[in-house]
Amino acid sequence: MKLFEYMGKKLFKKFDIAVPKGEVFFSGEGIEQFTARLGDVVVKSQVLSGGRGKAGGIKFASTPGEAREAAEELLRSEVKGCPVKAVLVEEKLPIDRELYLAVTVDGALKRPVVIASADGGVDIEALPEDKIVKIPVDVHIGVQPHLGRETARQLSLAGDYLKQFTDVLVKLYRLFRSYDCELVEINPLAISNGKFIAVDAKVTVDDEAAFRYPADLPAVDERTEREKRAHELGISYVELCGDIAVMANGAGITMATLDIINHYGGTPRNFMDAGGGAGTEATARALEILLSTRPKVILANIFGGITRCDEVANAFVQVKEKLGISVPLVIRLMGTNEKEGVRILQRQNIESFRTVQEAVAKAVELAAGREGSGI
Amino acid sequence: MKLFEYMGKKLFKKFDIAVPKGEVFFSGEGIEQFTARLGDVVVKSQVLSGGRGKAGGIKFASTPGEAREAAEELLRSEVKGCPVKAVLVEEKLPIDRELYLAVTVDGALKRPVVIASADGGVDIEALPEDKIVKIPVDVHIGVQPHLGRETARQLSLAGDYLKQFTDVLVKLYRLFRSYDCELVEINPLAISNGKFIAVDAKVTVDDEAAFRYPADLPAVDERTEREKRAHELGISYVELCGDIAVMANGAGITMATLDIINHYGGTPRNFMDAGGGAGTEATARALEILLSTRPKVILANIFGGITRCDEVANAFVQVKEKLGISVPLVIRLMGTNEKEGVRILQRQNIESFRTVQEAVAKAVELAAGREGSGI
Amino acid sequence: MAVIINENTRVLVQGITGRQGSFHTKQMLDYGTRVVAGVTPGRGGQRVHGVPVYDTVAEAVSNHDINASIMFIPAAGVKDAALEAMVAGIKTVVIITEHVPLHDELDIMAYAEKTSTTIIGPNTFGIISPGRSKMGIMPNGIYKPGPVGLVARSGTLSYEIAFNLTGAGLGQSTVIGLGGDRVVGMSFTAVLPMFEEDPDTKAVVLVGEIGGSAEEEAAKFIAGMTKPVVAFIAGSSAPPGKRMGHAGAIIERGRGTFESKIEALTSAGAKVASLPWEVPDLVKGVLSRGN
Amino acid sequence: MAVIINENTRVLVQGITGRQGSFHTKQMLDYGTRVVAGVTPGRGGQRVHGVPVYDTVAEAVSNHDINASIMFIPAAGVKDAALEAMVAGIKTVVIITEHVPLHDELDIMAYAEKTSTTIIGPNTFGIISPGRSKMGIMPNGIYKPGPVGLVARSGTLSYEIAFNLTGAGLGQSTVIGLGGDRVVGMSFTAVLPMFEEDPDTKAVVLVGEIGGSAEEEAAKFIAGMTKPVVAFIAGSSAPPGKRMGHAGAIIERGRGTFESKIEALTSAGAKVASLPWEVPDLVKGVLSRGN
Repeated sequence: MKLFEYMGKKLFKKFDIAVPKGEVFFSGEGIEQFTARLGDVVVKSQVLSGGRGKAGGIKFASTPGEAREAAEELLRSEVKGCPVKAVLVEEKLPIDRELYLAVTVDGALKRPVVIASADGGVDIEALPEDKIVKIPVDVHIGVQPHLGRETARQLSLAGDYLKQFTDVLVKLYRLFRSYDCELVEINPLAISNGKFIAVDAKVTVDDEAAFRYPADLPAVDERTEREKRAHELGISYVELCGDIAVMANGAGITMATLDIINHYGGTPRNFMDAGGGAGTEATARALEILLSTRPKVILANIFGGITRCDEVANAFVQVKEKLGISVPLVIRLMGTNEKEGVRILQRQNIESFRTVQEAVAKAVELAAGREGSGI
Repeated sequence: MKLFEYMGKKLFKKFDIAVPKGEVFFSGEGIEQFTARLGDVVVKSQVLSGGRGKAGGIKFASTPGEAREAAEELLRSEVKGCPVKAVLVEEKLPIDRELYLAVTVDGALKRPVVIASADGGVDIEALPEDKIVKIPVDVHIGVQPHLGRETARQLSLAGDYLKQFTDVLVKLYRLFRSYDCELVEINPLAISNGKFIAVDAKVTVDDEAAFRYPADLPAVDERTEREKRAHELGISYVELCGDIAVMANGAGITMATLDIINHYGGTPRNFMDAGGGAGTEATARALEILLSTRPKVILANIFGGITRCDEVANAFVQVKEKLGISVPLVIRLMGTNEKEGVRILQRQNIESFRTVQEAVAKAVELAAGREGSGI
Repeated sequence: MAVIINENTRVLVQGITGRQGSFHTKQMLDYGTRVVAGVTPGRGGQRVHGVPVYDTVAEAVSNHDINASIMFIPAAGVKDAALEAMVAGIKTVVIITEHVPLHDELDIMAYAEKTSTTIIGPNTFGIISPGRSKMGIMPNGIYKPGPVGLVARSGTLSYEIAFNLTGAGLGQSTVIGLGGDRVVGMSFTAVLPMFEEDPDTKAVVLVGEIGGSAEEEAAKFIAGMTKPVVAFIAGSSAPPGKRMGHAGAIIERGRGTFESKIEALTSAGAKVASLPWEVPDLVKGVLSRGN
Repeated sequence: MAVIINENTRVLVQGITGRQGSFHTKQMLDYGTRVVAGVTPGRGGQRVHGVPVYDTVAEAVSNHDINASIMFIPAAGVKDAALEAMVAGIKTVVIITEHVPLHDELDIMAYAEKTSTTIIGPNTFGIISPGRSKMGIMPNGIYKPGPVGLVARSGTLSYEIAFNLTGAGLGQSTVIGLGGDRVVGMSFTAVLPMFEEDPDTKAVVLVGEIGGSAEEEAAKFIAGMTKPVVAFIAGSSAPPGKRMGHAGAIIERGRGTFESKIEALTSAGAKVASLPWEVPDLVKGVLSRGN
């Protein structure tokens, strides 16, 4: 779950990382009073996509009236397709320097990794490798001050800057671990009047750790209703633009199924990894999500491991009986309890295939000859 | 630093470990109001020595008037030589079972160790080894629930008791680590109406970590003025009953010096390990502490490593000039900057020896022929 | 021989009394796996399909000679269970569970490094040495013993390929699922040297997918291998920037793309299949050339 | 040979610009120790007695071939500095500082175990292989090369004994101070096998004290040693139950007492001195019998 900037900054404050004086507003109400004491301010739309500055999502103001006006304008607008529901109004600081600092996870090393650059304020992906310092962290000892000193040294920070940088990093790592973060990023980490201050905040927490989120962690949900339902079912679901709705179990086989649809000239409507071990109920609910997208064909590619073919077959029967499925179903069924599954489908006259080639070829053929209709 | 029971229980509460309903009182004032709602209560004198029950430091009461009376009586008394300055008044709980649970450090394993017994409420030292479960902890992973389950299994706890026990242990370890504890002990850890509850609390925090004690950690100082002064100087100091005041640098050499005094028929007045690297100032202050105990002889056994002999010699000269030392001084000086040290002492006509045999023999001889007089 | 597990592997099942644990214990026993004990806290003394159940791993290892554990444990309990196995000295741990929190995975892997434990997973189908032993949830029927070492990031995709191999008469020495999460125990670069050393393995099939740089890392090792490698990479049709499920398929800096992986593997001398069912023919090709 | 350090040991000094660090760097250089670099954050680029100073250990090891570090660091910074040395790959670390917090010592030792690092101390005088190298704060003049391996829990008491040995014409192969704290890196049982293996060492002197069970543990190993052992234990006069300084001399359960240690060592075949100055004669006795 990505957090909005203002939420990330609230966490920064909790961990004693300095942020500009600011407040979040969901309407123009109160902005004039707040900015009366601040002088020049910056009004930042609270959206989750990057590059909002270039997209017009950040405005500057010199008077309280201008600030309110800028905020109201942003709150009526969209940034990269996302409606702006909140703005963060902050003091505008004089900036001496901008650095980059983040903690995330390196899957290859299986460790957290500190990423830093002396060139902040720009897209880190755009920086050449030699401008980026990466130092892995052993979770058994965490970020000790020496790791901060070594990072700072590689960034050519000295004296008091070295001490301040180390302090920010130690705290940022503590936040990273305490809140199950996938990423904590400060870009830019600015030096203003000689002090380090987090001018932006990007915090992504791990969805899998939701069951133990600290009570003060705000909830952000920017997903569509369908995506929410999928998430509640523990399903990975991404909407695409084609006409064959796809369900498979396992990210790899789902991806390969899309590849094969492509190969046969078809177009997938979605990516749906129903996961391993989904029972009848969960599979039925997943199937309902697919039906609601009104595809031309539904293709299920089930290679049963922890998933049992009979339970999947029962789900199809259940949904067919409950909703009536007018869209053609193409089912590839193999693996655990395959025979039982095939028998259940046969009883309902649903055709199943043993190889993915046959199933995909059939689905693409059906989609080519048919308009989308839904339930 | 040992904490009083009521302080330990405050920490237990902070870490969500159940304790009996109770309150600390420094006089009888308010006890009647507090106990009015409680029924039978127990009044426990707050002293640091063990075995206070047998020593008459715990009383029971059935009415508020009795409770106040018991408290006032205890507050006028001494337990094992310590005046009772506070009492903890607590509800008296029905006890189904008593267990023992502690976390401390095993120096040989270099790890924290969980110590538990199904037979609590008694002196753990008195229990046979086979009644005690000891499980070392790797600080890199801490006490995970499985360690609690395994400990509980070895104590033959099952079902809900196993879960509750694990919960208490996980929290107790968290306290142990968060507060730099040398020891956290619950004896007895009682089961009352099916719930685990800490009936006593023994918490010892590491003096060496004082610089980072959490702000809410209370200070307990039961030492004599002399011991306090010694502690402030970073000196290990224990008062004994003989007439030769001893100063050495290093615990081992100090102990050996006492052994040698014993061997020559003398008696030491104290153990004083002035530590390595003490400079002139610190040594002079240490010497003043020794003088204040009015010994017959002062014996310093200095084998200079990190300690420099010249600095020690200067300290003796300084104190001699400032206070005038009428007690005979016997100094053994060897090691780093030995020659300079000997020269400094010679200038002031203070005799020094090169071997510990000579120095101790001389000190014992002087003590035998002299009454104590002090400054 | 085979790698990691074989007929001498004595297996513990953690979470043996649960629905999945019980079901797959039966499947493993049916396959011939030596499941010698199980653990479920509070269920000590029971038996599951004849296998004795203990309350803790420490108790199980004190009663049986155990050298590997497979766990069917809910995600929230995986870290505790994995650490329990490692503390008890078990050196091969298979974690089937998906949705394990990322930081728990970091903690597990750090302790595995400290204790020199081989972790397979989380979010894996497990490992099978056909005809000898299996620790996992893969269907029993799709494998047969033979010369192909198969290592995959994704479960069901590897079933597909194993099934095709078996259908083409190509059996497997060992099949390993690395697991689909961002942080997993074994990587291609840990498995490939084992296959290179294993006398039973004559060729290796690597099944990867877009995202991360594991395949590029693998290519570096493949370049120096004496045994032939055939690869298939899923995700040729994935739109860039979209995250596809738990595979962590985020396109990163030119690496991690379908094209960069194909390029790295091809340059290293691997034969790359465009579709899953092309794998057997490519394997036959490299095997005949090798002999 | 000697043990742990010798003339080939290339030493880093952490905290080299401080009062103690600078003083003892000079002492070590004078003794012949190969001090190749120092570290003090913020002081990189300076020199101390000709030794180049760096800001971090990582920087120092990237510029020099370093295989041991000694630290003169205030107690509150020891954990960070020791971990820094270990993270940088240094495998022998000597910690002189006293008053290090107990939990910091636990953290240091856990990481030392993980990284297979030898830690000497904290609260030690260090280690010296006379005539070859020293890492520590011991006076330079009291040692000479020879056949006696000396290991002690306490610093100054070991000086006393080394001085007596040297005075009696008995030089030392290596002298090691374990450190006086409750948790320290090396124990008697870690050092004794090294002396047993070292061809330069013909006899071992063990200097212990009351409290803990380290001497009793040592006795178990001594029983199987081929080389003779002479021991001295401080604390014969200590009143039971009183804690004497940092030695952690708390009398525990029949072990840890003066009597239990003497009994264990004597039973294991060690010769036990009653007073420090008896040690040399006992060593002469066991050496002549051995030849």
